[in-house]
Parts: sequence; structure tokens; C-alpha cells
Amino acid sequence: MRKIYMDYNATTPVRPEVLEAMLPFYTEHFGNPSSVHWAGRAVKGAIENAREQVATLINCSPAEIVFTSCGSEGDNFALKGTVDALKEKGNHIITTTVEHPAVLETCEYLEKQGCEVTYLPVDRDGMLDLQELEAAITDKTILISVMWANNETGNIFPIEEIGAIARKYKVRFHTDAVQVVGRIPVDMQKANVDLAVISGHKLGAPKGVGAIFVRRGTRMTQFMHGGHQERHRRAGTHNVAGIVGLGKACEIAQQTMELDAPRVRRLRDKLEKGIMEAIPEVKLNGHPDKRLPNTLNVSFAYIEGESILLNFDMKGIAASSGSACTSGSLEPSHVMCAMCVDIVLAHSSTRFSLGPDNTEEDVDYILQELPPIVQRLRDMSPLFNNDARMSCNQCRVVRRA
Amino acid sequence: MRKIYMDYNATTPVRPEVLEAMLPFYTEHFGNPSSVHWAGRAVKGAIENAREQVATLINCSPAEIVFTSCGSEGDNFALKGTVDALKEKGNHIITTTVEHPAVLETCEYLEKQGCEVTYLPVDRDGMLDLQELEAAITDKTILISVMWANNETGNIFPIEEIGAIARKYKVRFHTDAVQVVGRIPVDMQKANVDLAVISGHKLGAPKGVGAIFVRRGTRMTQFMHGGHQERHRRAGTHNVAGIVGLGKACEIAQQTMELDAPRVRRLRDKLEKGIMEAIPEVKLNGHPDKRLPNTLNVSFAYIEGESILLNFDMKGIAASSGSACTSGSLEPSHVMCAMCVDIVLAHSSTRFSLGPDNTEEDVDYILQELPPIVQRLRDMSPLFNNDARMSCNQCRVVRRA
Amino acid sequence: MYTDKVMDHFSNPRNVGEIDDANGVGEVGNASCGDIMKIFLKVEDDIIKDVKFKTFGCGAAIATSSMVTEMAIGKTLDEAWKLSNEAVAEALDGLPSQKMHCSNLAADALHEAIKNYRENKA
Amino acid sequence: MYTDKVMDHFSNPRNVGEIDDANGVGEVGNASCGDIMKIFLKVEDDIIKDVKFKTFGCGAAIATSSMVTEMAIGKTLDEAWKLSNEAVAEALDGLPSQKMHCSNLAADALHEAIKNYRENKA
Ligand SMILES: Cc1ncc(COP(=O)(O)O)c(C=O)c1O
Ligand SMILES: Cc1ncc(COP(=O)(O)O)c(C=O)c1O
Repeated sequence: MRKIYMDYNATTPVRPEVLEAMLPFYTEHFGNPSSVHWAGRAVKGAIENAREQVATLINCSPAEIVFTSCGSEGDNFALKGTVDALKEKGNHIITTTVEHPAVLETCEYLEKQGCEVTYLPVDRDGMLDLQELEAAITDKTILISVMWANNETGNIFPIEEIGAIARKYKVRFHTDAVQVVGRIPVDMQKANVDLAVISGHKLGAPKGVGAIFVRRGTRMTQFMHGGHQERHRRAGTHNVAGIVGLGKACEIAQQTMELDAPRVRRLRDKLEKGIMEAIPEVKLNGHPDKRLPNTLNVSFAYIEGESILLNFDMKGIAASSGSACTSGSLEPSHVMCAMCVDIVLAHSSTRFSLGPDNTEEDVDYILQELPPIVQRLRDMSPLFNNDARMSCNQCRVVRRA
Repeated sequence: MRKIYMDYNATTPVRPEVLEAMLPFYTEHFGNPSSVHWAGRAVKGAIENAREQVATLINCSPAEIVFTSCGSEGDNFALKGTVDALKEKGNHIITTTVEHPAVLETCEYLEKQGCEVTYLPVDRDGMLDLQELEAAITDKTILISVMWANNETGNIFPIEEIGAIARKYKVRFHTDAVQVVGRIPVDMQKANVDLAVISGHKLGAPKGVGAIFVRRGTRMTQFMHGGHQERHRRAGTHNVAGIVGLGKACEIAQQTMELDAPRVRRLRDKLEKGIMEAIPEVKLNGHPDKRLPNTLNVSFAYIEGESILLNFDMKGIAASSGSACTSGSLEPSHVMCAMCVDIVLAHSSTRFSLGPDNTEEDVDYILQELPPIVQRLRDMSPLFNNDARMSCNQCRVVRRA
Repeated sequence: MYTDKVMDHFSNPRNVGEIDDANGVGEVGNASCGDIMKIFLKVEDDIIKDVKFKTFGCGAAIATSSMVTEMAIGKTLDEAWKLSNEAVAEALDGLPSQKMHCSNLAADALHEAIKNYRENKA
Repeated sequence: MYTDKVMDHFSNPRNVGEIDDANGVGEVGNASCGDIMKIFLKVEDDIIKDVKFKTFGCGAAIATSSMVTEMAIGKTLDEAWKLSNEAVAEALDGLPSQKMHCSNLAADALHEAIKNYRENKA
């Protein structure tokens, strides 16, 4: 059966050149980079080389890159490391209602530890009101944490403008850049961010490796205590092969992004247009334009996400959903709820996220298979041809400013 | 040049069968195990299979295994997760002066957060006084953390007896089992431990993956907040290939340990005997018997560790040292200091840690190359043939009970 | 994740639809948890002659709905009343544990429909 | 980690040993940081005719000791006095940054030996 992967925001295959670069570090070059001997020496240079590759892609100094085990670790480190280091200064964090759980759940934990957290709402397009953000800053504010792009909708937030506000009030600024690095150009010099989190498996590197940009002079309490690795900023023996893979993936992204992004955008736009034309009562979730070129999130009214995905799966199509059934919790996507998407539509939300391996034929195939699937599920649904309307009030309520 | 790796306590090469088991998970089976579709499904089973392989090796239930990114993460999780979860109960931790930095530095951090930590001293052989341990328990004690085997000396601590004491006083017991799992049999049912930490790269799995045994019913605050992975005990997209590798390495260890351990012990004993016979003024560091079968730590009086290692390295021999120059800090090994090893001897300490790939010829080669190296460095040393004696009082002072 | 039986009932659900002259209708679930099941009964002489369903929900919700209609058809009301959610899950060779409370409500919907029939009759 | 020059001086150190009739001896470092360097001078007519060293320490400590003896030999005391630790490191094509304070003390040891010579003479 034909297999079409359109879930690149969930994870990506490791690029063949990346795997090739990694392989020697499992066998011949297996040493511990902290070791003095040949086995360690061979490896240390590889790590510093990867550090430069990552730094080049995001335009910062290699000394500002700390390798981690994943994006979630980066977000935990950014938030907890800041709260501890700046506890004399204040205890207030500003973030948004649409962050990844790695930020949101960490914030909820920090609230229990005595932090005050402002969760900024978003509008129906999923965008922030920057005046509201500025107004939320108090003299106790130690951190603003706003993701660069949202994983569910692909919405891109105005990081440079938020950075300018943060700079104006001398508040530290962290951005979860997991969904942008390697997909669209990012520049740590232009964006006034102090901390930015990267995850390898979103850009063709393996799972289990990530990095965090820590601007020079940004005081952080260690998150992982122990050995002196990463200049005493992150303990634990280096995931050498993973780090080499992340470096290589950044190097490749640097070279291919310029051509890949417009190509992927064209495919995504074709898919979006095709769905809207072929199927009635479909809602676009997210901002029409300010979006990653690869992401399309739509709700097919009256039918539930997991059953859509299962039907897709039977046709070899891999996508994802904001339905509770696929979220690992009992509520549908908090991002849909924050955008005040009707609760049934939230359960119906379906994300297609494309990558460099997708083709025109993939899009054509989906556009051919999709309409009968939606129709069949709608015919089965008690909500279709029914006037009952649901409201958004049952969503998980995240505390707001 | 001949290359002999005798630094298995630092890290190990990935076993070929392990790498082979991992490879499909970078390419065909690259999915995110949290996904509903084919790409996710293929992977979820692999993770659960690995969980069983780990559980089988240490004799626990698969549900008691949580995958992590390294041994250091496991230790951070064990300590910080306990302190937060049990803060209503008390704030006192008992550990030893010879733990790995992942435990010691975490304890030092926790002291700053208001914990009281008792660092139990060791005797000149590096062993604990269990009466002293028992006497240190107060009604505020929430955790005893004692490593199963020491990474520098190989000393094995009486975990079952310590577990019995912990059980008697109803105190939680964590053990850093990084150096034992896969080397000697361990049994979570017999050992009364509540938490035990494993690191993949010490047993032929890759760097960047580990696991922690969390006995059923052990209340822990999450260390890594975010997604619902690992039944909400550890957020972050699974390092699928790494986890599969860890599982496979555990399966192999299960099969080969019984034959490997005595063979490695025979080689280690031959090396030990050979060195003692060939070179005068060599001190054994650690307990003569209660030691891992693969570890030999000796100090060659009057000469410094890094220069020994560099000379070894020129002969292709990879070993490690407790010298300050190789520890990443300004002091020599805290383990040597805790054992009250003379400071010059601490700087001279040299660790050979063997693995299943080492051969009789490796040992013969080292025994042939070693004496002239030591002699040459001694001839260069101002301490050799000199009566000046150094004392231990300049070592880093770790606070004691 | 799902057994072959679940996938069979999910991809080829039996008895989908409505019964225009149903004399018992039951609905359970709510939109917030993402599962709504509606069961239509045609009862004659205390025997379930026909049963149909409409379901908004995940794979488990659709499969259990389909299975419960197959199990109920031809049964007396008293027999059908004894059908439990667990029995439905078992007939499907089991469900993933996280699906056991939210999406395994088809027998409840059947019970509601029987209740509704009895109320209509009373 | 180390440059080729460091490794050359480490593996083939020049002027190792003691001078029995040295007229200037200097020692720096201490055991706790793991580096002890001892320099022996034979000075004639204010010129360093011979110089030898003994060092307990890491690769950098041994290489800088060796290098400083090469640099000092034949120099007048005033010239030798101007030799700095940095100059020694530079002559070795540099040292790793973490080695710059602790193990780069060979010029200090030379200065101590010159001081000692001058004190002996005074
Ligand atoms: C005893 C012990 N604990 C913890 C660790 C840390 O493990 P990792 O390097 O995987 O973080 C090590 C090894 O480095 C160790 O030897
Ligand atoms: C926006 C965002 N932040 C953080 C993460 C967490 O990254 P990881 O899975 O590497 O922990 C993800 C992906 O899962 C993400 O999409």
C-alpha cells in the first residue's frame, strides 16, 4: 500500500546523510568526549563541529549552544533554570495559552512552587495581542516565554517584536523554536531572544537530542546537575552520535531550506485549496497567512479526529489530530480551545504537516481519498444534519491574566 | 598502532547486534510512538518490548521502568523528584562522599534549596560503616541514596543490607546502579530499593539513553514536565532507537553476563598481579575483594595521572585517571580524597576498566609497556627519591555527618 | 492499538443509521469528551427486531456501537438489558485501557434506548 | 587537545634532571593542584650556562618545563627574567585554556631559580 507521511510536526525521518554521519560514532568512534585518550579525542572535535553547525544555522556563537536530550528538556531548563537563577528579582512569568505542554505543564508546576504565571489568550486565528503582552509586564516579571511557531496550527508569532518589548522592559525572553529551526530562517542576532529551544527530530536528526541557545551572559541554574559537560551547563555523557546528527541536519537545512520551503508551501496550499473546494463545512484552524509553510490544520465538522486518522491510516496516510482520543488526555487540544474553536470542531481538528519528501502525487492522492472518508463518517454521525450546537465552555480552563 | 580500550567504566562501544537492532528506527520505523497512524504504531511495540528486556534483566515489572536520556537524568530525577514529592514528610537526605557527581552536585543544589544532606564517609578501602548509616536516620529523613558500585574503584556496596535498613525505618532508598547493570546480576526484588538508575552507554547501548526503575507506588514529582510520555512520568518524544538499543543490550547482557564476568575478572586479576609484581610503590585504590570484576584502580607513586594517560595513549592504551587534570575541576578525584588517599597518590590514580572485548594479549601488552613509562616519569619527578610527604588536608572538603 | 475485531467493526460497521419508526431511542456521551452514541430500537413483543446506531467518536466508540447492535438484535429486552459495556469490549477481544471508560458506552446507550421504549410504553 | 609542539616536548622533554652543582634552584606549584616544577640553574658570568628541570604534573606542565629550559639556556639573567609564562605557551603554539593558570608555571619556576641565584650571590 502507498504510504504518505504528512506528520512532520510530530517527527521526521532521519535524513540518510545524517544517519551516515552518525554511524561511526556508535562503533569506531565510540569514546567518551571527556576522556583524555584516543577514544575520547576522536569524538570531542565532532561535538564542537556539530556545535558550529547548529550555531551557523541560527546565527549565534557556538559557545551559546548547549546540547540537550530533547525539546522538552530545553523548555524545562529554560523555565526552571531562569526561575531559580532570578528568584531574587521576581517570580512572574508571561506565556501563552497555546504553548507546547513542555512549557505549559512546567508553568503549572512552577505555580505550585510559588510563581505567578500569566497565560496570554489568543484570538480566533490563534494570534496574540502584543499590547496585552506589554501590559502584563510587572516589576516582578522575570521571563516572557512565547513559542516561535505553534506545532498544531503552524502559526508564527512575531518574535522580533516581542523581543523588542522584552528588551525595552529588560525582561528575559525565551522562545520554543522547536517547530521553526530548519524550516524557516531564524536569526538569533535579529530576534532579541535570550533562550531558544531546538529539537533534533523535527528537522531530520534523530529523536533524543536537542539544543538550547543561551545568549552569552544569561544566568541559568543548571537543570541537569552532575558532571562538567557542556561547560558545566548540562551534565550527562554526551549523546555523541545524536549530537553529530543534529549538527549535520542543521548543515543540510542551511543548504536546502531556501528551495524546500517554497516547494512545501506550494504543496500545502494545493492541499488546502483542494480540501476547501471538495468538502463542505471545513474550518481552517490557525492564521490564514502567518503560518509555517508546511502546516495545515482543518476541522471537518461533525466527525471525530481519531476516526478520521484511522480511516486515513487504512489508506496509508499519516496525519494527526487535536481530538482528545489522540492527545493522551481527556480534553481535546488546548490550542483549539484557546482559539475558542467549538468543542466538536476541536475534536475534529486534523493536522497535515508536510516535509521535504512529500510530492505532488501525495497531495493528489489525499485529495482523492479524503472526500469519501469524510462523507462516510458524517453519515454515521448523530451530529450531522442536526441542529444541536455545542459551545466552547467545556474546554480545559487555563488561568488567564 | 595497536589499540587497547580499558575504559569501559567511562563508556563502552555499541555492540554490533545492538546497532543492528537500532538502525530500522532511524529510517523505515521513524514514527513518533505517540502517533495513531502506521508510522507511530510500528514503534510503540518496540518501546514496550525494550521495556520488557530491561525489566527482565533487573527482575522487575515493565511498568516500573521509565526511560530517560542518561544516568545523570535518572539521578537528578530520583533526588529532585523525591524531595518535591515528600516535602511534607521531611527534608533530610543521606548519601555518601563517593557518589557520582550526578548525585553529589544534585545534593549540593538541594542543600541550597533547604535540604539537609548527610554525606557518609568511607574508610580507606572505600567502604561504608552501616551502623553510621543507620545512626544518621532521623524522622526527617526522606531518602537514602547509595550507589550500587563506585565508578572509580569498582567497590560494590551492600545494597541488600542498606535496603533492609531503609525498609526498617520506612525511608525511601535510591541506588545509582549505572556501573552494575549488565555487569553483575542485580535483582530489584531482592534488593529493597525503590529507585535504581541505569545508563545505556555503560553496557553496550548508545549514549543518550537510560532508564530508572521506580518501584510501584513510589510517589515522584516529574522531573521533565510536558507531554504524557512514559505514563506521564517523563515528558519528551521517546528516543526510540536509543531505547530499542538499551533493550537489546539488556537482553544480550542477560545471556552473556554469566560467562563474561568471570573471564573479565581473570584478566583484571592478571593485570593487577602483573602490575604489583613489576612496579614498586603502587597502591591499590578500593576494596581488595568487594569490587566489580572489571575494575582496577591503582596509584603509581610520584607521578601524575594525566601524564601517565598521555604516555599510555602514545602506546594505544586507553585508561582514565583521578588526577585533577582529567577531572574537569581543580581538585583530584573526590573518591580518592574521601578514602583519604594521599593527595599526590590521588593525582596519580589510574583506572583500568575492562570489558568483554578485552583479551589476554591486551593485558600482556600493557604489562610490557607500563614499567618503562612509569620509570621514565618517575625519573622526571621531583618527588621521586625525595622525602617530602604530602597530606590529604587540601582535598575538597565535603560536609559530613 | 486496536484488535482485529475492533478494526473490522470500525471499518465495516454493522447497522449504521436511524430507524424512522423506532420505538426506543437512547443517547449517551457528550461532545466535551468526544463521544456521542445514539441507539435506535424497533421492539416487537419484547424482542429487539431491529437496532441501528449513529456515533460521533473514536474508533472504539464506533466499534462498540456496531458490536452492541449485533449482540442486541433478536434478544428479548431482559436479555439485552444484561449486556454490559465489559461484555461488548470482550466480544471485541478487548479495548486499550484508556478507552475503557470514555468510549465504551455502547451498552449504556442500549440501556437508555430500552428505558426509553419502556417509558414510551408505560 | 595539545598541539604537536606540546606533544613533542612532552614525549621528548629536553634537559630533564638535576644539576649537582647548581647555583640557583627554584620550585613552584604544590601537590594539591597536581603540578610541581623544579628548575636547576648553572649560572656563569650572568649567563645561564646550563638549566635542568624536574616536574610532577600533567602534559602541559612537563612540556612548558622542557620549553622554558630551551628558551633560557644561553640567555643572560636579565633576558631570562623577561621570559613569561605566556611566551612559553606561545612557543608551544598555545595551550588549552584550562591549562593556562595551573600548569603554565615554568617561567615562574625559572624566575624563582634566578631569584635564588641572586640571593645566594648577595
Ligand atoms: C556511577 C555513575 N553514575 C552516573 C553516571 C552518569 O551517567 P551518564 O553519563 O549516562 O549521565 C555515571 C557515568 O558517567 C556513573 O559512572
Ligand atoms: C513546539 C514544541 N515544543 C516542544 C516540543 C517537545 O520536543 P521533544 O519532543 O523533542 O521533547 C515539541 C514537539 O514535540 C513541539 O512541537
